[in-house]
Amino acid sequence: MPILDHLWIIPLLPLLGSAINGLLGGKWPNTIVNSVALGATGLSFLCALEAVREFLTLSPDKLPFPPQHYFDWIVAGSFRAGFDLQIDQLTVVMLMVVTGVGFLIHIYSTGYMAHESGYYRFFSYLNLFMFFMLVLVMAANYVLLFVGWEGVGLCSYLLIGFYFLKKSASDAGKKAFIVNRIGDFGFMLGMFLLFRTFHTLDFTTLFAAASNPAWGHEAWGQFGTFTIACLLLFMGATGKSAQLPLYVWLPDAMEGPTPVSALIHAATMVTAGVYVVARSHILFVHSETAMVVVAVVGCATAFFAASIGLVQTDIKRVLAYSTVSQLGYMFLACGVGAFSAGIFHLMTHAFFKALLFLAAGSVIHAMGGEQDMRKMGGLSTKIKYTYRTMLIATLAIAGIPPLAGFFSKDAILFSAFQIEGGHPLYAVGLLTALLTSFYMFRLIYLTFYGQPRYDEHHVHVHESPWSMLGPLVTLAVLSVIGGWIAAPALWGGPDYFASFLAPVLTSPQGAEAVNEAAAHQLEIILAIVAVASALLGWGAAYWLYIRQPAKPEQMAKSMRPVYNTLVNKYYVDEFYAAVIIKPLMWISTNVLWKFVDVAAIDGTVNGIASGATSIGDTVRHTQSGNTRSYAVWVVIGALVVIAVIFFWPAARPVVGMVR
Amino acid sequence: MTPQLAIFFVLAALAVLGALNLIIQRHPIHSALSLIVVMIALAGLYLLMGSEFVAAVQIIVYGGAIMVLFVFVIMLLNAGVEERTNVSKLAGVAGIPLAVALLGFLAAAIARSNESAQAGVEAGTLANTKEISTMLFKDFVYPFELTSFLILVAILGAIVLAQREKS
Amino acid sequence: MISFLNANATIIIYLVKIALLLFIVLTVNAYLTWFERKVVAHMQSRWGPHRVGPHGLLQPLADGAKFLLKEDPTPAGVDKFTYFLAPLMALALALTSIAIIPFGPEPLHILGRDITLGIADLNIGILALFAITALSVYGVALAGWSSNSKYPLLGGLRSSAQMVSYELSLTMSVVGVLLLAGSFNLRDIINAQAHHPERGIFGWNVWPQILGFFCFFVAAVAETNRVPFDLPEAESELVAGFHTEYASFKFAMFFIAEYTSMITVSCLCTIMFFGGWLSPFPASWTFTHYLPSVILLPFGLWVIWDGIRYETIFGRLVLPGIGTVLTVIGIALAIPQLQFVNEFVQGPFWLLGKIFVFLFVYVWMRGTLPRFRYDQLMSFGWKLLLPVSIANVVITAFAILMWGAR
Amino acid sequence: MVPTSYYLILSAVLFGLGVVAFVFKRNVITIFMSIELMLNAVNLAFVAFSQARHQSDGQVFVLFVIVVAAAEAAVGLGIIILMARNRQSLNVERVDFLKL
Repeated sequence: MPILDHLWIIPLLPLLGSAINGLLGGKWPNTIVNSVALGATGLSFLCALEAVREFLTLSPDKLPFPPQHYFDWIVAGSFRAGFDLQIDQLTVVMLMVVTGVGFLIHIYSTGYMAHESGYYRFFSYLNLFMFFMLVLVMAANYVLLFVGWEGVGLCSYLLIGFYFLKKSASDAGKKAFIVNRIGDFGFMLGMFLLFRTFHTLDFTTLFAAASNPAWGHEAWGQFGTFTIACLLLFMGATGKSAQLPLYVWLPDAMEGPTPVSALIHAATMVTAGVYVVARSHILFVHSETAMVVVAVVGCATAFFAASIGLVQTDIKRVLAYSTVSQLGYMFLACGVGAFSAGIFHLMTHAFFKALLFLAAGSVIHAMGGEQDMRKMGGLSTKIKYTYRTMLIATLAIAGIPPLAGFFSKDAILFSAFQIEGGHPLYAVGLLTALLTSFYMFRLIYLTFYGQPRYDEHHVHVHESPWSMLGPLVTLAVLSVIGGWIAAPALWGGPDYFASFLAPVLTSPQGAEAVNEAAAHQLEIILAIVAVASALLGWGAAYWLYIRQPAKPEQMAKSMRPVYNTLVNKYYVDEFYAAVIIKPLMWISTNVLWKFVDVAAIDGTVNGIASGATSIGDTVRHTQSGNTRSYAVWVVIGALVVIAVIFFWPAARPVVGMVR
Repeated sequence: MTPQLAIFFVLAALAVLGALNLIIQRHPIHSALSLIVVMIALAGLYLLMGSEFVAAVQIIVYGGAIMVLFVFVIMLLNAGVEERTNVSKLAGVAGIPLAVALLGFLAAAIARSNESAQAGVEAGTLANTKEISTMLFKDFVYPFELTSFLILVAILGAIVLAQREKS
Repeated sequence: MISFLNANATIIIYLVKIALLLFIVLTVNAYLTWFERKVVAHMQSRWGPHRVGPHGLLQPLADGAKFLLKEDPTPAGVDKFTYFLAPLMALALALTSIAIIPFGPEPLHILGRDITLGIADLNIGILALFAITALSVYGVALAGWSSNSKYPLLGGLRSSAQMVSYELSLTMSVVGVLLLAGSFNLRDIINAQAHHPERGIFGWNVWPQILGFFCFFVAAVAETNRVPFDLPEAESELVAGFHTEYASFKFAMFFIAEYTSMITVSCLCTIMFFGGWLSPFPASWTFTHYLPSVILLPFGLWVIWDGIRYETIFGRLVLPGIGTVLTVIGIALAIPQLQFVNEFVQGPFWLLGKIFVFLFVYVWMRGTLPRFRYDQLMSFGWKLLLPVSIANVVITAFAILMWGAR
Repeated sequence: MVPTSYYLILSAVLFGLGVVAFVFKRNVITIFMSIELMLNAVNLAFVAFSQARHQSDGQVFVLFVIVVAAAEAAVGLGIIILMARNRQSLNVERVDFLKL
């Protein structure tokens, strides 16, 4: 049975796992629960592999593989949203990332969550997340994609608030949910607009219609349909992928268990925005404005988050901000038209960022729940595997060749440099790369080097079980070799990844302009520059945190305002609190609650009730309780009816005596 | 004065007298008996009109079942002569005029009614049992089923009502 | 005079018929009591009445005289009107019901006029009968209530409850027959059973309607308040049930009413299930037409022989006389010149014969069966009889739908 | 040959008498009977019309009315028995729980 004809199996398996665990798992021992969860995810991973194999071995005449229609979900007038799944090159990449990384993280979780309560709940949520994520990446129309989109949002909410007894956790969950709503609002508006324009939301038909040259190219500052639609979609993307100005939920999302941070808030869900932008690139390329906005926002976010990451002390928060900044990179790539580069970075980032989080989790596990880097140090000898894997991940993210991060980031910077007016973007990107390597190595040094700053008597540092180390190693390997597929591009060869995605993604416009040789030389140069900047960051970190450990304090003192700003994350949360939340609270308390609800609604209801009571009080005196009087009343009624019939022929139909 | 007319007047007089007696009598049994008389008279009238089936049903169901039930209940409760309480002023005052007015209206309506009412009813023109049954089981089959359901419900209700709660 | 007769011939004929029928029925009633006492007595190995007249044949007359002559006290505190009304109602209704029974197939030719056997030939005959039976409840109920005494009241309550309950099964059990005949008219019902003359006894309704027959007979016995359903007049519990407070002629009325209704029920059973006046033999067996004389002749001879050996002088005078009459009739029927008489007699002969059988069954049950307990009676009527009779209706309707009426 | 109007007038009279009884009797059972009386009057009108117009449906409706009357009698008498049991009286004027 070719799995391609039964794509639904891939998302269905996790759903089943989730249902089984969620409904029955409560009483079961952990082994059964995680065997169910792992079985579901693993099977869907295998199915995905098989599907991909079949897809890649598909004869060219079959391509593009048509969307599989399973059933009509919504049919209203001309609107039709079916449960359609599709698979193409882009989906293949996402599929591999989601199922593969997801599977690894499931394995990791069995070890990490072993001693937590609500074990079955955790895995049920996790499987549910897998289901929705798969729906998201495999959906063949925006509506279904939106289902997955909302579903992953829900799961992220559930999992951030997993320790719902902790107020901070539940608050973080709510924050994530609400902030995402804002983005989703834009996303839905975008969908509506698209439907109004194209009368369909199926990708194939919609993009076919959109790529029709009749739609002109909307220049900068020209707000046509495409621009507005794309900006609205991008609004959703900023919400989901934590871009400016909606990034605020992601750092708080670190309240959730570490595997969740790794899977949802680093590897898969937060990249959904990038995926959507890439998926609908045909719309984006129509609109200069949208592209620029995407690029600028991405770039700004990248730098912004990186700068905040410099001074964070919570290990997971550092990683969170680094995630935000890396996502910024991806959007930058998309913005400059290098969608394939963006997706490429998405993939590599999934590897090494997942690895980073898992390693951080392992560290936290080792430290017995401690997350503050200032209370760590000197762990390199105690937890070797964690240390090595994390080091690899750090090198990867810092962009040290030949690790994965180097290639993807280099591709992005290169394409950013190439488009006209792209140099500022390139510069900021480069600076961000420097910062990235700096704060990552800062993390490494604070965590693994120097003197232990924790109480050795209480904290017994211990290496994590293999169920956790296995995924670490696997991901480490992936983060090393993950980028090599694009390696040939560096020395002049074809870019396999880009050419693989070519059927789906158009290559960046800028690239064709410059001739190959020049482009190649330029790329080499840029690569060297990037590596140099990364090394510079590394060196700075080394100098600050190994040579003069006292130095950072002094610097913090000397540049107090900057430092405070960074530590307080540019006061963004406070800003939002002041500008949005407070007025909202005021309105809802004083207007909606005190006036509308209490005064108006309750008033009306109670008024009606009391009115009824008073009327009843007055009328009940006619109820003498004497049957004979009632009889008389009945007779009177009959008389009235007869009289009406008798004297007023017009009323006969009304009283039913039709002659 | 055809014989039918004579029979009609006899039966009509019987019916009216029975109805009057129903009102005059103070013991429920006598009222019941007079009502039975009315019903039998009506049955006779139906026969006179030639609808014998209805006449038979009238006697079997009304005379044989319903009124027996009444008599049975009266015997069961050993109902005595009704007492002349006058709690309801309204009934005392408005009763007679209302009834008269009602009668007047009905009479007027009939007097004013069109020629179809003036035309005579010759006995046995139609309504042989077959016709009624075909109509009942073809055109009115759903109402018929409904009535059967109604009867069922009524039986249950009667049982529930009348049974002494076991405590 | 003659002209007057010719003018209102129909009315006169009706009056004569009514008078005749009344006379016959009352006499039969009287002798039914004699018959019953005799049979029961012999069942209990007694002699039964044999003092008044030969074989106690004059006993009924003596009883009748007694009824008429006895003092008739009216208990204190009775509801006069109802108290008098009740027995009248009972008797009147019982006698009325007979009027609908047809007694023979073809009319009698006298003075060039056709005189049908049977008074009223309604085309809702059976329904009319049921209507009358339905009303006959009042006799009992009112008697029980009006005599202002507890035993009668209980008897009246019981009987009204019982009659209403069993009337349902009574009516339902007949529906099958009506479906087969497609008519309410008793004559039509009989003729429907004569549909296949060659089948004779096997054409009767009792075969397809065996269930219906049993339901009907049981329900009918209950309707007539006879053993084993005679709770309203259960001597052992309620002195004499609803007619405890009734004496002499009023009591006689109830008595006659009861026996008359017995006759009516027997007639109905015969007509609806046992082919009425149809001969049990195939129509082709014409020699069976001599059966009446074949029965009457030896019987008459036996009576003569028994008479001349009788103890009392009176008996020796009377019995042979009766015997000779019977014998002569038997011979007369056998004479070819009086063939038409014989032919005419066939129908009534079979009808009366069957009726006689049923009456015997009545008496037989009286002699053998014990009385039901009240709750047994009710549960039997509601839980067994009614469902069975309804089932019978359903089955019959289904069969007719499948294979047609005949 | 009886004019239909006679029947109708008769039924009207009976109905009126029923109403009078309905209003003036105090015994629940009798009141109930007066209702039956009214129903009978209506039946008479039905049959008269159906015969006058040569349509059977009037008589079918009479059957329906009779059925409904039977059901009504069953339930109503049940209620009456209950009432007699609880109030030891059949006089409607003594049964006035609804009185304020």
